[in-house]
Amino acid sequence: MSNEKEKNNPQEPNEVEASLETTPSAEEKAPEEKPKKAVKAKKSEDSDEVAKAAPKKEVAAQTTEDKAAAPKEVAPKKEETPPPPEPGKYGELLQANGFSPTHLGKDAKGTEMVDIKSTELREVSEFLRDNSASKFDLLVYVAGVDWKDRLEVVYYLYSTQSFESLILKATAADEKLPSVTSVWPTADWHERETYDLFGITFEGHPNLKRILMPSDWLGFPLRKDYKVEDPRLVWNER
Amino acid sequence: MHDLIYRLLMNLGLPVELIFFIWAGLMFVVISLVGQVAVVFMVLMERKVLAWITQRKGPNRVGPWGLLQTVADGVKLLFKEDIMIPGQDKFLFTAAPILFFAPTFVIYALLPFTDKLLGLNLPIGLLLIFALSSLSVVGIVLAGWGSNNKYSLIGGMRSAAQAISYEIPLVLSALGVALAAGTLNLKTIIESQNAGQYGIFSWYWLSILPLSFVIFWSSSIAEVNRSPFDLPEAESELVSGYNTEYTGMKFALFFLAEYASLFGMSVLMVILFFGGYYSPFGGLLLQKWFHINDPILLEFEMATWLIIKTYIFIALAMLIRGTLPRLKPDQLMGFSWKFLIPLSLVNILSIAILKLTWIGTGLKTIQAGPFTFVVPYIVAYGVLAIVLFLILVIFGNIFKRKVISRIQLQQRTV
Amino acid sequence: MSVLDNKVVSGVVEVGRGLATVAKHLFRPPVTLEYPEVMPDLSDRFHGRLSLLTKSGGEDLCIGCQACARVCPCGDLIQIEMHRDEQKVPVIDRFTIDLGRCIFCGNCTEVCPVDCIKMQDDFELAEYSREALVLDKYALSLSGEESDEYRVRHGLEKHVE
Amino acid sequence: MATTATNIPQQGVFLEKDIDTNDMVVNIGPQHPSTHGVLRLITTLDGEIVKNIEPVIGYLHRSKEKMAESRSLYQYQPTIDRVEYLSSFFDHYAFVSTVEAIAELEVPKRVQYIRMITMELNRITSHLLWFGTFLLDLGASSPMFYAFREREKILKLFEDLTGARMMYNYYRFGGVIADMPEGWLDKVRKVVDEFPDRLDEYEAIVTKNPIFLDRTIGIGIMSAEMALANGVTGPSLRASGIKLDLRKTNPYCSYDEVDFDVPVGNTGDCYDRYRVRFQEMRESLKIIRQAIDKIPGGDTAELNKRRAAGDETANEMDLQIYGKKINLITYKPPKGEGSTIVESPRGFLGCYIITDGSPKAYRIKWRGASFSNLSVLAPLMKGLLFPDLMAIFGSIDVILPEVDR
Repeated sequence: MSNEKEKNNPQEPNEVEASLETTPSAEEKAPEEKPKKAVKAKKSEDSDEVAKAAPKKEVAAQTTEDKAAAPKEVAPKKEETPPPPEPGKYGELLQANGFSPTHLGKDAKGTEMVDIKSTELREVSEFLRDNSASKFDLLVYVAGVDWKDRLEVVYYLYSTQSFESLILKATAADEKLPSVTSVWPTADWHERETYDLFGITFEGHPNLKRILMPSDWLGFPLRKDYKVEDPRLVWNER
Repeated sequence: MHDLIYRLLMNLGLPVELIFFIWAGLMFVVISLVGQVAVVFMVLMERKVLAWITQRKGPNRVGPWGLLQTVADGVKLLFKEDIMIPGQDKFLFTAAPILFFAPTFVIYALLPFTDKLLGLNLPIGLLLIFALSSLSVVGIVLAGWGSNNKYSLIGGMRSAAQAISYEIPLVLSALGVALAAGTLNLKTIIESQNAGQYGIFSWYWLSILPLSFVIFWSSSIAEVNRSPFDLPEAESELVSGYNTEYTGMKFALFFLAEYASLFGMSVLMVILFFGGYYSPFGGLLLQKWFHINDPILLEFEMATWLIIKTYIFIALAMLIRGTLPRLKPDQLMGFSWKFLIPLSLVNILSIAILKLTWIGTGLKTIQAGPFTFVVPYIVAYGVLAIVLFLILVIFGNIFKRKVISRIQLQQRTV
Repeated sequence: MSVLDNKVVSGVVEVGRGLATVAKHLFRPPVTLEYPEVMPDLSDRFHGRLSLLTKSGGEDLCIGCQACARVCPCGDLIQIEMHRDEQKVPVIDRFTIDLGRCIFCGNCTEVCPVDCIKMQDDFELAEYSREALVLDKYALSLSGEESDEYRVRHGLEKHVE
Repeated sequence: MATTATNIPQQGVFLEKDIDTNDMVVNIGPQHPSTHGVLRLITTLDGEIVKNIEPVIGYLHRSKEKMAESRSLYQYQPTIDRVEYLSSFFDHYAFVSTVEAIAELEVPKRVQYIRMITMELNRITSHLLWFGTFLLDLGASSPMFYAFREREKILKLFEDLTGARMMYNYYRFGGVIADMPEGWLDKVRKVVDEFPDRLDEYEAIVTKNPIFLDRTIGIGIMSAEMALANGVTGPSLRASGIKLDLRKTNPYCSYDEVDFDVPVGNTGDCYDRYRVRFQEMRESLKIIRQAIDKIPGGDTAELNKRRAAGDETANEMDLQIYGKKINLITYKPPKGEGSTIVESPRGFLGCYIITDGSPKAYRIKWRGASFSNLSVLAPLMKGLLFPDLMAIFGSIDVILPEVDR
């Protein structure tokens, strides 16, 4: 267990960023391809850095392909100086009932996203399931996300009454979150999976053990700092 | 030919008892050889029939039309490794296939394939056959226990329960035949079916004992562990049931014995209900239509009729195997104890009544004739209907749940 | 009584109906294809063995752009080494595909800018060793005539120099 | 041959005992004829009664989510086929449509209809395979062969269209890899036209067979509340009486332009699950027929003729097979996130993608319908008989690759 902990300590942020930046450059190593495509590709590859430097000028000059992408490119800027996204229907509902959600706008498919405090998670879940205005009686999935500096858990809820969905997000402080198994029994396996792959402990879970990986596996594979060079993974050396 | 051998033995000056044994042994060898060939052919036939009803071709690589497929399989099984896993009871594990195999083949010695091709013409042949056929379940239970495998154990226990349950309706329905014919001797049973001279109409299955036949057929399929009663080896639940751990020759013995018992049961059914070795037109065709009285030719005809009738039922069993889903153990038991056994008791009762009325007419065996068609149906099955109705009134609650589920079914929306 | 009757009667009728339906198939021709004798009728787009088309004269068509290697989901399955000669014409030194690890997804054929790497309808690829499944350029390349024939069959334009 | 004297086993009916006996733990799987893959069920048996059951999964875990971290989106796409290999068009649709939503790519109408036809055909193949194996689990062998015979015809159609029978890799961001081959729609129509007769044949063999009814009616009753609480979706949920079909409630693709019904059961037992799936095949046929009639541009041969004749209307956006041709090798979707759920043959198939502006996805999460559907097995099975396990397991239609991913 102590070994595991060591391994799971997040890497130094500098190191992580450095490794990120090497990935696109690896793509550029390849020699040129079909001339037409290559030009296009060059543009789209450059667009990333260019957009950061001088977004407004470049956007106009981009091809149609990048136009669609351009507004999204601005998004990271927003994160630094966040103009708060408009509160959605369910975010307002939560706020009106004494919770303190952070509105995150909508995802690409138009599903409302709400960030909630991990301490409130179970109360919010129960409220959303039982409240007649929301009635989210189906937990579709629980997904973990490793943002390198924090672990986040995404709950996708669906209502069989209004046929609407809602994404709840909660940050796992100290890699811990309250379990929602008592609210939606289906969370049992989903939380086990999230524990298995991300190492997030769900407090109050009846049977929190590995589900997909072997029970003696070391480390949590979907964390960004997980070393794939683990000698145990290399079982089929070519 | 029989006479020749018989006379030869007599001339050697041996005591009669010894001649009897030698004769029985010889016949047994001949018949079990016939049985072996029949089984080998049946395995191929099963695969072919199952292939044809599913629009496939079946075995067609070994020999012409795949005729030698079973032989090749047999040879393969002979040379396979005989695997024993730790924890098995070696003695029981080895004894089980033999205990399963032997009784099924001994039965052949008692079955009259023709007039003379018959190992032992015992006056209690029918009884002995049932005694032997219920022995083979010991083999299955031992195989389940000795295998040190949980699937095998469950399979063995299921088989024991099944054999106990289905023995009763099987014997009770055959008892109807014995009552009607007034004997337990198989040859006499065949002769008494031919006595009516109406061919197919004077056989017991139609003229006198249709209910007995249905009961016998379904319980014989259960007795030989065929689908839909193949619970001891239900492959979707128990992998392969009691023979999960068996390989090589031991497995081959189980495999052969299963088919051998199906063949034996089918022959027995033909003997009891389908006029045995007589043609469907009454008597023997060679004798009746062509006036040939050569004994050897006549015997060939007898054997041919018997085999044809037997294979019709085997083919039906194969068709059933391809079509019907498997029952559950509780349903299997229920079918026997709550349906077949009461029904066969009623059946026996009605046949007894019939027999009593018949004895009044002065005949010892019940024969099919113009008279039979009227009397038995009115007397016996009239009584049967009344008794059945009474049983339903008394034990009606047995069926209540079924009725409910039936109503549920009718209310389905999809 | 009547309900029970229904149950038994309908049960017998339904079992009979099922048996009859199954027995009906006895008289239908088998749908089996006896494979080694009868080859399956494969469609034009079949994902079979990978091959390299050549020009009509038999010269390499591949320009060594690495596009196929980059989109391959199996990592280093396609390996290409090339250099350019004096006239800046690409020369392929080495082109190997490890068919043993290929998943026949067709990504490489889709991105090839010169329509060079293509899939044949050859699916019998068993070999005695894994090494034999690593095909080099000569094993992969079709002759000029074969390539032309392939292009005609698949509605591609004949390669004209 | 009718089976009369059986009844609905109820919990506790057989549990009466005074004799001191031990429970038997049977380890069903990972290799077992009816676990449909590699699933291990640690079953505690009291005679034939299942007292407890604990599914152990993960034997087929191929780390699909981890694989996405080391592959560009386009490189990752062929491996999606293997998430759920019986209906991989749905996986592709979930993936592709999420990326399309993130990148705001336009999808031509013709492509949507092609996707709809292929998805519905795929639903039929998946249900056919379920039908065959379900009946095989119950002990009937021929229906499986008949189902596979029909499935083979549809797989042949897929081979004509995509070049592969199961691992299609056909959808692309904003389009499909290639237009339909000429005459393909006629082939589909032919298969679709002769299919109802085959379905009737299956029904003649199975639907009212007394043994089948005894094996399925009243077995494994899943109430609507239980189903929802355990996250059961798809036909299994609809059999419990909840009319929830994403194609109707949250229409995607072009499902809002076709007319079809959502079959619903009312008891939630094995028989209802069977009926619902069977009706769904008929509804899928309905959808395919309408889609063939409505597809913009009609058959490719026609379209090509119009194009050759210089008809400009034949080149408009809706008749294209790509909304916008993108360079797949270096394609970088913009930063964003999106989550899609589609109605796969087994239920909600979810795909959650976070992109960070690089060619790779930052995170891809797959939500397999079977994953949640399998988790309901243990509560469903308690107190039933051992053979019911196979009936229930077969009827909830679990496919293990989707569970383990």
